[in-house]
Amino acid sequence: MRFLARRLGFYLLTAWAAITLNFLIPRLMPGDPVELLVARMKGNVEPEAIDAMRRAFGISDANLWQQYLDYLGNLARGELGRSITFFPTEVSTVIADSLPWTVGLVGVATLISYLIGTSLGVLMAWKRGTWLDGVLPAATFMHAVPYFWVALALVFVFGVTLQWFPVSRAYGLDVMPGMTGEFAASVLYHAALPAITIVIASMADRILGMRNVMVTTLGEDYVVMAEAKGLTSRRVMWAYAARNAILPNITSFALSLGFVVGGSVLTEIVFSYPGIGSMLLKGVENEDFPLMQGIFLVISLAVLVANFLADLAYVVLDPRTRQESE
Amino acid sequence: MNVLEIRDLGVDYLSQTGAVHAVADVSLDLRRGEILGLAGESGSGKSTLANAVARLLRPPAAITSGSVVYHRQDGTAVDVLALKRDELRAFRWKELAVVFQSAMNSLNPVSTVGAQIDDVLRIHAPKMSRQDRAERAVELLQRVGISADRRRSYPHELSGGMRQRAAIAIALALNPEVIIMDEPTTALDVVVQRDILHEIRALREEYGFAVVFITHDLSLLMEISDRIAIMYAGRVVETGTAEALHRAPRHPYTLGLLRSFPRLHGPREELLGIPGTPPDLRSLPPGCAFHPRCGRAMEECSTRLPLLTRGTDGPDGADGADGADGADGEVACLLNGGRGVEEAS
Amino acid sequence: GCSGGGSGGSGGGENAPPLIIHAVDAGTFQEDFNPYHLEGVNFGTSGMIHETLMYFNKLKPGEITPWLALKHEWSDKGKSVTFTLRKGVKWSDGKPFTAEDVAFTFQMLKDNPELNRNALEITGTEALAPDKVRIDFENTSYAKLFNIAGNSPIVPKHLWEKQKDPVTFTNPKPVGTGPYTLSKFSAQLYEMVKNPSYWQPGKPEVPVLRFPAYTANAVQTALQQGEVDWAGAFVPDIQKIYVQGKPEQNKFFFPPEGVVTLLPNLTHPILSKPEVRQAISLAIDRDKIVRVAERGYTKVAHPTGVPMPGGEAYVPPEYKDAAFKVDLAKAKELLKGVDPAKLKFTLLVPSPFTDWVNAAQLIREDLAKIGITVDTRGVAFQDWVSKVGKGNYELSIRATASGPTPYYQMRSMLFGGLAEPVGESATGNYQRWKDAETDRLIEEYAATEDEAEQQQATQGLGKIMVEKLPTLPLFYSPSWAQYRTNKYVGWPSEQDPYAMPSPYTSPDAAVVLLHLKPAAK
Amino acid sequence: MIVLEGRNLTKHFTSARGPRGRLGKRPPVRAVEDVSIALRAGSVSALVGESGCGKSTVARLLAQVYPATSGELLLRGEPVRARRGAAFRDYRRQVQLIFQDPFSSLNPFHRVRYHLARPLRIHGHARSDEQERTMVAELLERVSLTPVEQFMDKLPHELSGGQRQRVAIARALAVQPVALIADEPVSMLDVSIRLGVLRLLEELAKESGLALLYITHDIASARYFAEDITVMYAGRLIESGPSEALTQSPRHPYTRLLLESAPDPDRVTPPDATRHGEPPSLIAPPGGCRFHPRCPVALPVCSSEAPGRTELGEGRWTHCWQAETPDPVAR
Amino acid sequence: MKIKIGFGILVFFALMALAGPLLIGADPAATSEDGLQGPSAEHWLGTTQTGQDILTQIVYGARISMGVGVLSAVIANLLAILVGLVGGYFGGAVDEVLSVLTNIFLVLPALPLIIVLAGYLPQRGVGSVAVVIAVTGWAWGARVLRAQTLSVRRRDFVQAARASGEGPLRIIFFEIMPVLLPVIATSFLATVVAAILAEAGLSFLGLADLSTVSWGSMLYFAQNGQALLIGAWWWFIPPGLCIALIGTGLALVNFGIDEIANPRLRTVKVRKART
Ligand SMILES: Nc1ncnc2c1ncn2[C@@H]1O[C@H](COP(=O)(O)OP(=O)(O)OP(=O)(O)O)[C@@H](O)[C@H]1O
Ligand SMILES: Nc1ncnc2c1ncn2[C@@H]1O[C@H](COP(=O)(O)OP(=O)(O)OP(=O)(O)O)[C@@H](O)[C@H]1O
Ligand SMILES: [Mg+2]
Ligand SMILES: [Mg+2]
Repeated sequence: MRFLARRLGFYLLTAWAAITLNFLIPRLMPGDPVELLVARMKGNVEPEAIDAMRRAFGISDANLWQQYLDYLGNLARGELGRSITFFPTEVSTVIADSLPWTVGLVGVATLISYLIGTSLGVLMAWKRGTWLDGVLPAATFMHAVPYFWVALALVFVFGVTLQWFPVSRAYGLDVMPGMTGEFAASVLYHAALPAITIVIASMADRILGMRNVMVTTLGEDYVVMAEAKGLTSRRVMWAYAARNAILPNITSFALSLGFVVGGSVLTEIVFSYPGIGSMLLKGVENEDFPLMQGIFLVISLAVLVANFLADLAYVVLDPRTRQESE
Repeated sequence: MNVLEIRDLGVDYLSQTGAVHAVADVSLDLRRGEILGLAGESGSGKSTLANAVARLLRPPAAITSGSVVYHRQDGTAVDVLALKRDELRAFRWKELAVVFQSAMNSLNPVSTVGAQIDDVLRIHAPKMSRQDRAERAVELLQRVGISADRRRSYPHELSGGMRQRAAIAIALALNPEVIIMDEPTTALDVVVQRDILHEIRALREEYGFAVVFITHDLSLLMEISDRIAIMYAGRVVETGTAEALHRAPRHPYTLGLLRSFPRLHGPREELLGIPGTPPDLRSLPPGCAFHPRCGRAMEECSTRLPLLTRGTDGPDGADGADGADGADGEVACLLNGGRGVEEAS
Repeated sequence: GCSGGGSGGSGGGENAPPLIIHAVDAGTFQEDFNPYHLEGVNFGTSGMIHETLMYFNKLKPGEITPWLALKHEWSDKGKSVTFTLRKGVKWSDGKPFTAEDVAFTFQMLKDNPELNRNALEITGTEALAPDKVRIDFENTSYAKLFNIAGNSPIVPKHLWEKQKDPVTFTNPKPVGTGPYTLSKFSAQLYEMVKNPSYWQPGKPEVPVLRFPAYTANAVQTALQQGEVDWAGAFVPDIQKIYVQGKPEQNKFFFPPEGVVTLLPNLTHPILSKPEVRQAISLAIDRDKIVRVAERGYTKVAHPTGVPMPGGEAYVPPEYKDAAFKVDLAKAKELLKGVDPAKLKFTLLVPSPFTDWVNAAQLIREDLAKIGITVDTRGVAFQDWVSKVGKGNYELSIRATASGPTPYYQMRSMLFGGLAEPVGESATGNYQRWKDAETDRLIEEYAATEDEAEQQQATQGLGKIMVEKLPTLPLFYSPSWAQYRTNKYVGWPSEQDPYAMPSPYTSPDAAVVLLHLKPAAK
Repeated sequence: MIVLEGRNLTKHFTSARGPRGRLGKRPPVRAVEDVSIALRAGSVSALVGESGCGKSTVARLLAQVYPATSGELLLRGEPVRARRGAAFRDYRRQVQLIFQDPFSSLNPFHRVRYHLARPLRIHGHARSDEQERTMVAELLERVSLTPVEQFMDKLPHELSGGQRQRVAIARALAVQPVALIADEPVSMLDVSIRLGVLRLLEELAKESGLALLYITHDIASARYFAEDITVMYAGRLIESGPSEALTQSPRHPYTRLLLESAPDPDRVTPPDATRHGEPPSLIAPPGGCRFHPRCPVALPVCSSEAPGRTELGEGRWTHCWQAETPDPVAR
Repeated sequence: MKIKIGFGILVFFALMALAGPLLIGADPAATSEDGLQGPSAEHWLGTTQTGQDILTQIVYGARISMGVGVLSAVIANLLAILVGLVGGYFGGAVDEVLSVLTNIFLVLPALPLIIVLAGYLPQRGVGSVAVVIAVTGWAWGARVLRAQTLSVRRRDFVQAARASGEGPLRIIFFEIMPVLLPVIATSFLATVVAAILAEAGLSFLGLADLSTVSWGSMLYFAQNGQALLIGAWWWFIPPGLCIALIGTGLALVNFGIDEIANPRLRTVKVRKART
């Protein structure tokens, strides 16, 4: 528990750092979202209207400290401001609309990738010297492939050439969102390729990480002992070796979530998935800093929460942490 | 009489720079109910031998020759090296159990001691009820001096001595005929070590299993074992009863080892030690591997590989082996009238 | 918030198929139908739902169609305008459309400068009669007629006056006078159905419009797979991806909409020399740029910069047939007097605009031939906006928006009043052209209602463009429109440019929809 | 002559990672409590005790690897206070430490020459390359690593354990100390090569007049190599005396237990078979005499009050309430 | 074996990046009128829509992509070494602060942060992109190095060096750092991969300098030019493949290093144990 309290403290500190960073970055950087907007709206806006708009977007000239306090205050009330791109939609609304898609897609895909990757890693370590070693070079290769390239390749093969899967959007044009089976089926069908992308691109890390730890674990005395005890291979492999090997992998998995989220941003963009990644890019392109800040904050907090969950899992899985701290 | 017979066992570690002959032509008998001590310097192949017998070798280790035969109580002989997977699983722990050097490392850190005993019972005695298994676990732990409530403790919550005891309790779970103990007390204090040695002896009296006790501490072996085998560079160079070895070591290496230990009691003896360093197993000196360090080496020693035989003389010639004790022992040394073979290469 | 109701609330269009439209790239839609919002607003809000007082056809400068207003009349030297409204028009909720609504709309713009994107200097509004409304301005506003009548959608007073803050009002259940009403909305798709009580009887003939959300990428696939009927997308290889060997069915029309020019920073000592600009202009092979960088989708600009065809009346007669020609020899000749060491410029382009990046590359190659070293630098869009706005650049490429007449474009390109000092953000005239003659012509145009006089002034500006090269026109920015004729016919075309064909221009898109007829089976 | 002396040395570690106590403060590890020890020139003293009883901590306190919580150090009778600067460097020059594990006490990346040359340079014994070379050669010769040329350019992994320990010793000697603390210098070595290293240390003490502290858990080897032995238990000293006398007639029950427990085939009577329990925790050490929970002859007073030092004559002393009784309870 | 293949790949790409442009000599951005040609004798890897030669672009792109990768890995690892070794060695308050900082950067999602940062970058040159990537990418290395330093610091040879009077800086850089070289190498190689991927991602999003040819910007243009839809596989396959291959090469070398440091990881051929 002490361990968790300590971690919680750390996460709070990190969250504060993320929030502050979030506040500072757009203010330390040059650029003016309104000018951009006008530039993009070629001719639809008279330049004379800029000032009024600036006011509407809540761009303030107050001193930095005051702005920071206001920002924290708003945040405490859950207000993230209004998006500039989607003015006057609240950033929180934009996020609320897009987050479920990302959480669903990335969450499920990551879970799948973690399960498959970990199992494969365990198996590969266990069956060293067999044909399974052949997966290794493939995994090495996949480990270094950019997410978006995988996405592009999948689109090319399964979307454009074979036309098995839809290559964009989150559900079909002919269904309306609702709690219907039709809608659910459409969502799953549309999520197939992006999910496969994330699974493929992030699985290699899990395989390699798990394999390495597992190989080391397999050399430990307690595994040899378990084998000597005449336990079944399955039991030795999972209850003794994998169970221990997973521990160091939990933390690295949690930390790698940041990368997965990053990668899925790219994936979402390729697949026009209406998730948080597409929104982030939109925000960046438009220098829509309320939106960017909001999204970055949400992503950071999500990763923090995931890390905290991983810590929890660690505590549950590793009796040693329950007593001593770290 | 013999519960385990090892014949001409050879084990190599294969590597790119050539095979390491970690165990070469080892023949040993383990008698029912005895404690056989196995001593030798670090790297002499003790653990490798033990693991080979328990079929625990992993690549790159490979058994290159020999056989290991286990005799059941009912007289049937089992070729250990030829056991199939299922047979092997049954053989392990029911017939032969292992206790490793460091109990911290040989207990699964994420499950309780009780669960680790339970694990064995569940696999090997599937008919036992959960209740019975729990009772048995408590009984075993109490037998080695751990209170019943420690059943729910994780290994890290136990002290070193308790862990070692727990490991022994696990080994006892199925009343095996043979327990191999690979340096079970090296990591412990002398006082705790002493306690555990007592425990082992007492348990042996009670259950009647045979023990292969591996350590590099010869004086410890002399106290606990019935018979002792000394290994050097992958070969057994001398065997004999503890007493005979203590009184009249016949191989110069055994003598050297004995004379390397300072004694606590009695007069201060001069310590001899052994000059030089242990050989590289990849390129052993020809002939007797010990000859470069042997003060009494002869010409022949560098060309002829001595075989393990019942020798007649101790290295000092004068001491001689007397009667029954000596007759029981074997030595691989040309000085002892031992026969040798001409080195092939 | 979608108002259920199947596939067409009031089955006016019988069995005619829905039209799938892609107007702007969007991953998702926000539920925003406030026509005065900039980007957040969903396309179709103005035009299909909320209509303007008049319709200005940009492809035929000067062609103005009465819409909600039948006519207008200036008074007080252009500081006041009175509209006579069409009678019998109804809001889609059944309430009649009156002068009160128009007055309310403009009053709202006056009260909420945040919504007043046309920067109309409104001083007051008055509904003179149920069909007559007057709007007063602070200054002469002849030149703003387009903004007033052609670009300010009218909203219903009876609903909007209940809103506390029209600035953040998202108008989720829009009620307009237009040919369509919103029937369904979800983050990925919204649908409009025919307004049964529309004031143009029998119209529209397209019963249902669907707007799926496509990103720039997704729309390409959609086009290739025939998912959309009408799109305004840049397609890199239109023959392969879209036309697919069926030019009679899969049509496209990319009329000019504004002009892309090479901006020389006139505060730069070398670039301020007319002969240098002349030489640069002579060296650039615009045909090749159009062919390679622009994939032949557009045309080389007329030297005046006036969009052609269509803008003939605004071009000085003597330059009617002028065209850019490459003449390296003459270019070199012109550069004789300039220190060759100083002929080194960086050319700033926004790197996401890949066609411009390619064009910059070609310009670099061309200018190298006459001894001018150009370093092309691709920068972030924001960075480019800020640098060009503040005049911190040497050469750059930028598009100038078009308006209902070439004057709007000329003013934005050349008006001295827009030339801020270097370091301050300008909103036009980025090259910082300062010329009394130019400013006089622009003011002349703004001070008159007379079309002929206006054309005269614009011709003067065209002359300056050709002779003094304040900025170097390259090619027209194309307006993108792909449409299929398998479901509906009657689209605008080069032969019949009755409206901008792109689905993203409003209210033109509504005009197009009103022209469509089901294709013969 | 007493060269180095520690008086009432105490070391409490407040570990950064240990569990917290009730008030959120981490309890200290009382690794060493009130230890006084003196090293004489030209003689070998031994410090003996179980694993974890604080031997290494004493060694490190003496070598000033970390500061003592309380107590003082005297070098040639002068109190030592400096913790940095020239004076501290000077202390380092006088007192050197040899580590238990020859496999980890040499940096695998540096050659033998580097290991020996660095201390020479740091302490200014060698000022030119030439000088450095000859001094390194001399050192190697002193620890019998010959031919010198061959060993000079070897990397640690090319050496056997005994050779590495010799290099470590040579490195300590390079500093030219007056006191040398050897922290279990042979426990990681094979039995057969231990002797060589121990003999070397013995010789150095005898010949160069070094004061040597030999730390070990093997009381038998202390009997052979040290002139006097001090026994330590759970952070405290419990008995000290000339090695022969101490091992043959121990006075403290713990020393006796230790001697009994050490394996010895020559033993005449087998040791008794009672369990002795586990060594105590140093975070919450038993009150009074720290040995009382395991002591076969404990008195009630043992659990409440720590026994003081009882001088037994002939340089022997012990901390035990029953020190006066020669053999507390005859068994 | 692995390490050899890995090195082979790396050397190949390094040569390509260093010598390739000299051999080819053409301008990678040069356009021509034969756009979208498939691979042919004239254009080995075909051309882009604007007729740029893809092989030339790949060769020049290697410079930028690998340059950014290496540059940001260098910066990131310098940071990591500084923070990790100093924190790990000195411990105490310095370490607390540094490790909290490290952990913060570790859990903040890097790519979104890079995207946000790059979105604001005024200059999107190679250097600034590399810096942004480095700033967000050093933490992992620092953490690993700190953990290693903590354990190496307790190793006897460090204590011995201290006991013989070495100063802290010399201990950090002469005693500890050499021992950590395999770890540093591993972390360096891993950061190179991460940086190349990050640069590609940024370019692909159009957030890097697109007027310089890098593999990422090639992919950006390929994507923008809908290479997929028009079946121009020769346009988008090679850059992605190059990135993946370099990554594979680096990963293989890394495995090699790992295997040297930890022999257990070696793959072994199982031989039939006994005849
Ligand atoms: N995996 C391996 N690969 C190569 N050689 C090995 C391997 N494991 C052990 N060896 C070698 O085999 C020989 C015998 O090793 P073994 O572990 O049996 O010795 P030991 O007598 O048990 O030593 P110790 O007393 O140190 O435990 C040693 O020389 C060792 O170097
Ligand atoms: N840096 C430290 N921080 C916290 N506790 C420590 C530290 N160093 C040693 N200790 C604790 O102090 C006690 C004494 O340790 P020390 O290393 O001195 O024992 P030792 O007698 O040398 O043991 P060994 O025979 O195992 O070397 C142990 O309980 C140990 O856990
Ligand atoms: Mg062993
Ligand atoms: Mg110690």
